[in-house]
Amino acid sequence: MSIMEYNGGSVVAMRGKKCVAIAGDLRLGNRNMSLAANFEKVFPITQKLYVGLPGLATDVLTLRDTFRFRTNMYKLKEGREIEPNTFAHLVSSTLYERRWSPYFVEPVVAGLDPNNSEPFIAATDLIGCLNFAKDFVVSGTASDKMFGMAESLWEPDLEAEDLFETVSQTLLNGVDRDALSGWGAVVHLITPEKIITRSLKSRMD
Amino acid sequence: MSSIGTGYDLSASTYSPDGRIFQIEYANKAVENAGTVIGIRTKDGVILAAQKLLDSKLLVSGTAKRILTADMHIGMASAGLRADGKHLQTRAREECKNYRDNYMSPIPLKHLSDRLGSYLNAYTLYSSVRPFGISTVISSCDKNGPQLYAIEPSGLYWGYQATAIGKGKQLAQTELEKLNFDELSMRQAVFEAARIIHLVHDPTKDKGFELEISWIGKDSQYKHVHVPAQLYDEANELGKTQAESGRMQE
Amino acid sequence: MSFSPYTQNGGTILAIAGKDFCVVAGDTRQSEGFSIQSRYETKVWRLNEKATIAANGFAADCKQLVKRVKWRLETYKHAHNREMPLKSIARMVQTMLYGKRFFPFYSYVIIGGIDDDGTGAVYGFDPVGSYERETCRAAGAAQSLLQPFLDNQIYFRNQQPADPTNPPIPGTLPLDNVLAIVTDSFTGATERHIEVGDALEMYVVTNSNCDLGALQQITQSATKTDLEQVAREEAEFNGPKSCKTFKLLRQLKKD
Amino acid sequence: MVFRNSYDSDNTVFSPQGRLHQVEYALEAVRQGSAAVGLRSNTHAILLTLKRSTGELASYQQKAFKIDDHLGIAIAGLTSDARVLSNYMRNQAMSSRLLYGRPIPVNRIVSQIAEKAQLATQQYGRRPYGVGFLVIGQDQTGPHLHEFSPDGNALEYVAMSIGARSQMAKTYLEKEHDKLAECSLDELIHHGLQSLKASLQQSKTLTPLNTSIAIVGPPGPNESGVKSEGSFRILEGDNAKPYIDALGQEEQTQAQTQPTQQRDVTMQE
Amino acid sequence: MNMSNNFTSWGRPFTDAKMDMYGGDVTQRYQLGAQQMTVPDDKFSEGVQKTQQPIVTGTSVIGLKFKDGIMLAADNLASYGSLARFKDIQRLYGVGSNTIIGAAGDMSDFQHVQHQLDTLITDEYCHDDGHSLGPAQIYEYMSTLMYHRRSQLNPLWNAFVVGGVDPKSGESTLAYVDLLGTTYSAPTIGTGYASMIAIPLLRRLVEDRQEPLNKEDALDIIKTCMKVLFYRDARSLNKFQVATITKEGSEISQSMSVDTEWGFAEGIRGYGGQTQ
Amino acid sequence: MDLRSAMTHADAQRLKKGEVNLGTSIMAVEFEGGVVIGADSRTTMGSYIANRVTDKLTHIHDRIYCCRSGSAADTQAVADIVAYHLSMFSVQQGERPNTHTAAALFNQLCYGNKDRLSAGIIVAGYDKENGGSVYNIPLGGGMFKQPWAIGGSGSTYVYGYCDATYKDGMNKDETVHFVKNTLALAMSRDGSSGGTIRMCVITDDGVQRLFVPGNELPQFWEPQVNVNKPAHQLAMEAEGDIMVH
Repeated sequence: MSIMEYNGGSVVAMRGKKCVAIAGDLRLGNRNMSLAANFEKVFPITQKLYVGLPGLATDVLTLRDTFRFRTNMYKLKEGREIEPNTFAHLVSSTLYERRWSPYFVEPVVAGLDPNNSEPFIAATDLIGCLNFAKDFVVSGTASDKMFGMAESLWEPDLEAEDLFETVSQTLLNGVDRDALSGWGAVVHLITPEKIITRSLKSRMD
Repeated sequence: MSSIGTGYDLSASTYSPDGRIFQIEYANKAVENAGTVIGIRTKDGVILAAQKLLDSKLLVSGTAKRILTADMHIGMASAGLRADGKHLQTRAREECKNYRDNYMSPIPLKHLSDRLGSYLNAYTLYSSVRPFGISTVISSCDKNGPQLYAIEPSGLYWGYQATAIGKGKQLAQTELEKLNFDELSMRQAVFEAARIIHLVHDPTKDKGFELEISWIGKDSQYKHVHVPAQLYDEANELGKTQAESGRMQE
Repeated sequence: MSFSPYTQNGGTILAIAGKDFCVVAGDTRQSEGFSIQSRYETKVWRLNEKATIAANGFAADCKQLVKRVKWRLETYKHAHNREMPLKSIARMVQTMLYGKRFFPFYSYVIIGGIDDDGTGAVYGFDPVGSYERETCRAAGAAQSLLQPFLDNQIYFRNQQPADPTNPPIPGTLPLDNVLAIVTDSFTGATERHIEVGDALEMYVVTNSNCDLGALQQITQSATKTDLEQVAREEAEFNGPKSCKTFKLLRQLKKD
Repeated sequence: MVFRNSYDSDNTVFSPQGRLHQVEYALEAVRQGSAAVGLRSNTHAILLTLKRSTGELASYQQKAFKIDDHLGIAIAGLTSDARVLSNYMRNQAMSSRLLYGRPIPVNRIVSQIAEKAQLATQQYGRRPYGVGFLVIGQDQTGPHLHEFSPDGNALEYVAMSIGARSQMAKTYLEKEHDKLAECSLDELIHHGLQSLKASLQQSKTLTPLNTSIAIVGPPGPNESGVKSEGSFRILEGDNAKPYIDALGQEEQTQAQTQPTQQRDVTMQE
Repeated sequence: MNMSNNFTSWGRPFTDAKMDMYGGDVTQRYQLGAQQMTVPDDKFSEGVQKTQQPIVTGTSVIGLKFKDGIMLAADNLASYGSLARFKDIQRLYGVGSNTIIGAAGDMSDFQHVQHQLDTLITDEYCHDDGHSLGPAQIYEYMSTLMYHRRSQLNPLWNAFVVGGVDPKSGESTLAYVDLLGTTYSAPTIGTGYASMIAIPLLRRLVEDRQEPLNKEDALDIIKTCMKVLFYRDARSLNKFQVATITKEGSEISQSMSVDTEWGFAEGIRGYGGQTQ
Repeated sequence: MDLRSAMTHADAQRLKKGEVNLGTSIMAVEFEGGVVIGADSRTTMGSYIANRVTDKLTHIHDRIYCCRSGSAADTQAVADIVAYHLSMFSVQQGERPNTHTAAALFNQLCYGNKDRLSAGIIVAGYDKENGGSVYNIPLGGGMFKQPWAIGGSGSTYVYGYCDATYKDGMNKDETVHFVKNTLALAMSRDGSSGGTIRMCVITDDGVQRLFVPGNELPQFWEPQVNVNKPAHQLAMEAEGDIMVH
């Protein structure tokens, strides 16, 4: 079993029309044994920017704190909030610093551009190779299952509520076929006006 | 035959008091009732010809061949029980295949004759089987030149310059003895064979028949095949007229 | 250098049952490693008027398995003077697979067709013969991409029924919906899996009540889809009550 | 029997004339079976069989069997022997498709059973098969009709009949045989029925119940649902009726209520 | 060299196909593989030699479909490891008059297969009944043979390309069968190196072509491919034969070679900054 | 499917996974007044020809070259280090280094790192003191002075030819001819060698480059292919049997 599958967990992000959504499951496990059903892996960076960090739980927490530290430093130096695109590059370079002893996390970034509310999503591998997608990105132990879901369900210019439904279905049906993800989920829907965060019930097996 | 009913003729494994095995002789009877087969060995090939008696006019012409092939370079024609002939072909095919498998080369005809002779002989030794009711002429042409053998129901086999078996054996042999084998080409031999088969056929006594001719040698690229249709037609026609005029003279 | 008697030849298959039909589909790409060996090598075969089989995994094993199944069906027909029923075929395939438990066919099998009472049926197998009747099943290289989607669309997983007193029943979707789901499944898998693509074969096994309008409709869709009735003469010979099998062929991306 | 002597007790004994009496008796068993007729044109090969029923309440005995898509047989003689041989043929036919992907050539499958039959004429402890076949099929070289008989022979015919009173049928066929090649399917069937009718005892007639017609070759005008390449099929009952009606038989109704009383198969008594 | 014995497995994708529906690796779950097999353990079993690896080997075979039939090519080299051991080996072989097979892999196994096919054709000849085995039948036979041997864990260590045209129907067959019994047919086929080096060329020049491909152009394409294979395959030889099969029959050419281009190399110096 | 045999050359066995191999034919021969070096141009990874026009004749100093076999990376690294030392040497000493000096440096590097390197190098050059000279530093890092040296996987096929052909006192043209023929023979038998022949004639006057394109290599006896007749059939015909087909 790969170290990437040690704790389990999955994240998906999608672009909609003037909105993005990012969702992650809540499972924390030790290989096949589930330990907790409240382990969030998606964290706010700014008012309009979230990062999802599926992977090895200890690295998830380390990276969450690292990113909080670095975005705070950015804010202090620059006097403004970090933009999604900039943050994606921060993620990338942070991971690449550990090129030869990496963090076992494959982050997903989702947010709205503070200037024009353009939706932005990106994902990287565990050493920071960036992938900017126009449609959706998935990561974690159910990534292949969610790819199949998203590829069939997603369509361009979804309105916020439709996007919510799409991302939820992608995540839920994906993690239901993954023994290492699931046990509830959280969806963040980021619109220019507000952020809607909803908890989803799911199968607990 | 005086021995009929004496009880010494009911099994291949029984001698009569005068040292004969009647079952083999009876098997020869089956041969003597069958259509004639002749073989001619020329300097660069061997010809087989057969008189295929037609039991029914409903038969499809050109089928139920009497001249069979046991390997690319081996031809065989049997006179006697047709099904026994087919059986022997299957055995011959196996012998040829085994030889090729073992030695990666085509079987010499002498070797095949020996193997088939032994096989036929084995069927004359036990009461649980009967002898083959066939004599078989086999032909080949390889590095040892053209070869012609005939195998009898007893398993005895001999090499020949030319030979005949079946109904018209006597007459055919007389005709064959007249040929000059040093001069004869394969093509000429085809015509001679056709003539002789027609000659031994008595249209007043016998049923209708179909002539079959095969050859192997230089003219057939050393493969055993039935002769080409055009040559066959020529030989068949000429043979028929020659035989008719021959009978007229008698 | 020890000899391994197996390889994987990619591709993916799925089957979905309906009330009066069953769709069995597979892509036609055959690959080994990164090489596409052929762009048109079938993975789906009609067995008889009521049964169609799809096999995927190590192509040589799959083809051998199908050959043997056909042999057994032919023998059955000679002995009993009728076609082997679907459920019996499924059980037979299980014993054939388990019969090679210690040198298995590396083959994921799905059988789809019409069962004894005329409803669509799908049987899914693992390589050593564990099997189950289902409403739908995906297998092969892109199984993990497709199965969640089928859970969602066919079993209505994670969906709230609009009318909770009258929830939708899996296996009752109309043919046009099912064909659309199959097509979407494969175009999706083609996008995200390198071993899936080239063309899609959909075998539609229908009982005599099935409305075939959807088949005609799909041939008029934007993407060219060819429709052909498999073993048409046999169906005619068996009369109007017999089951018909249709084959739809649609191109997928070739990259 | 003419030769009731010690040369006919088993098949490992030649008679002084070089004959095998046991084998000839086996041929006699074929003649005890009900008649079957086969004919071949340039496009088709067909079989027509006369089925027997053991009584009013009994069904008619099947006489024609499918071997493979391109191949079928009609039998006369011991049904159980026919079963053994036809199972063998079906296996051989399937093997050919499995190993070479080709329908087995008709002459070869007939040769194969003929070879089996020959072995049974040469060894002590086995009796010759007591059944004869007419085999029809089509392959690379067109449609074919073969007769298989227990003496180990397998010959190809343009038309042939086997079974009880088959000589009458044969006489008809010999008279008509040169016309068959160019016949349409319907004409061929007509000739076949005429020939089969000729083999009937007086007071017997052909009916859709006691007659079956087996065909290989392209579908005829009265047929539907036949593969264009013309796989083997058997027409019985309603499917055979138009052809039999075309014969214009008057006593049809009478025959239907009075099935023949003979048993299908009788061993030498 | 310490590399995987299967060159197609270099850098293989990690496929989900390998995983069964429960997420396990089926090849391990069911212990698929040679070591699992029970070998009959009699007094002679240690004397029984099964092909464990190819020894004298031929490299790629290529084949394409053109307007009138099939064209195949294979070079004349049989290697012994990296030694160019035999340079006069014909790897194309006629089976009957309408089929030609091309063989890559172990040459002793190839000779065995030739013998099997010879027997088959001789059997067919002896029937003397107007029936013959066309390419599709030969292909089926070889598939069965190869799969059978792999199932005995005693494979014939070859990859074959079967090409032919049925003389009656005019239908052409171009197909592949290898030591695992894997089979497929396609308009262009290449074994081993050719599947990586020649196939992209062939697909572009043959499959993407709009107008029908005539014999002359087909030969040019074959030569181009053989040239590139000679450039890039260290077990190849610039001496090869071409087989052409049409409805009229089949033919295997004399050995030929292609012009190669080396002039541009004259000015190349060293591996980096070197200029002299 | 891998169709390679188990037989691999000693050089290749030392390679790491995926490493580029100079399975090679290289050669150097002294003559009166200089030295001729030569090499084929094939670079392989397994049996894939990664480069068909490689230049394996590596400049070390004005009148010193080396021919490299083994790992491309290792030999390039070693050659670069030696070239660096010699350029420092010549600047400091104010004269060209002797060939022996270069060989000694190679020797130290190869011997001192024998467990880590796969490098078989022939050093050849001209110096006023010794004229043309050839040093062979095979796998393991020993140093051997030889009148002629061959190396790389292809060399195993041509030792006999060299023993039979080499004579003392050959002139330049004879030596070039000898090198060219030897390499062509090695290339024709060794799958890991091939492409073109590159040679350098190093004399007091300078370094002269010679080039033989891959389509103009010396030709030797080649067996004729018997069309349509596989080996086992030929075996039958040898007996004089008549073959059918």
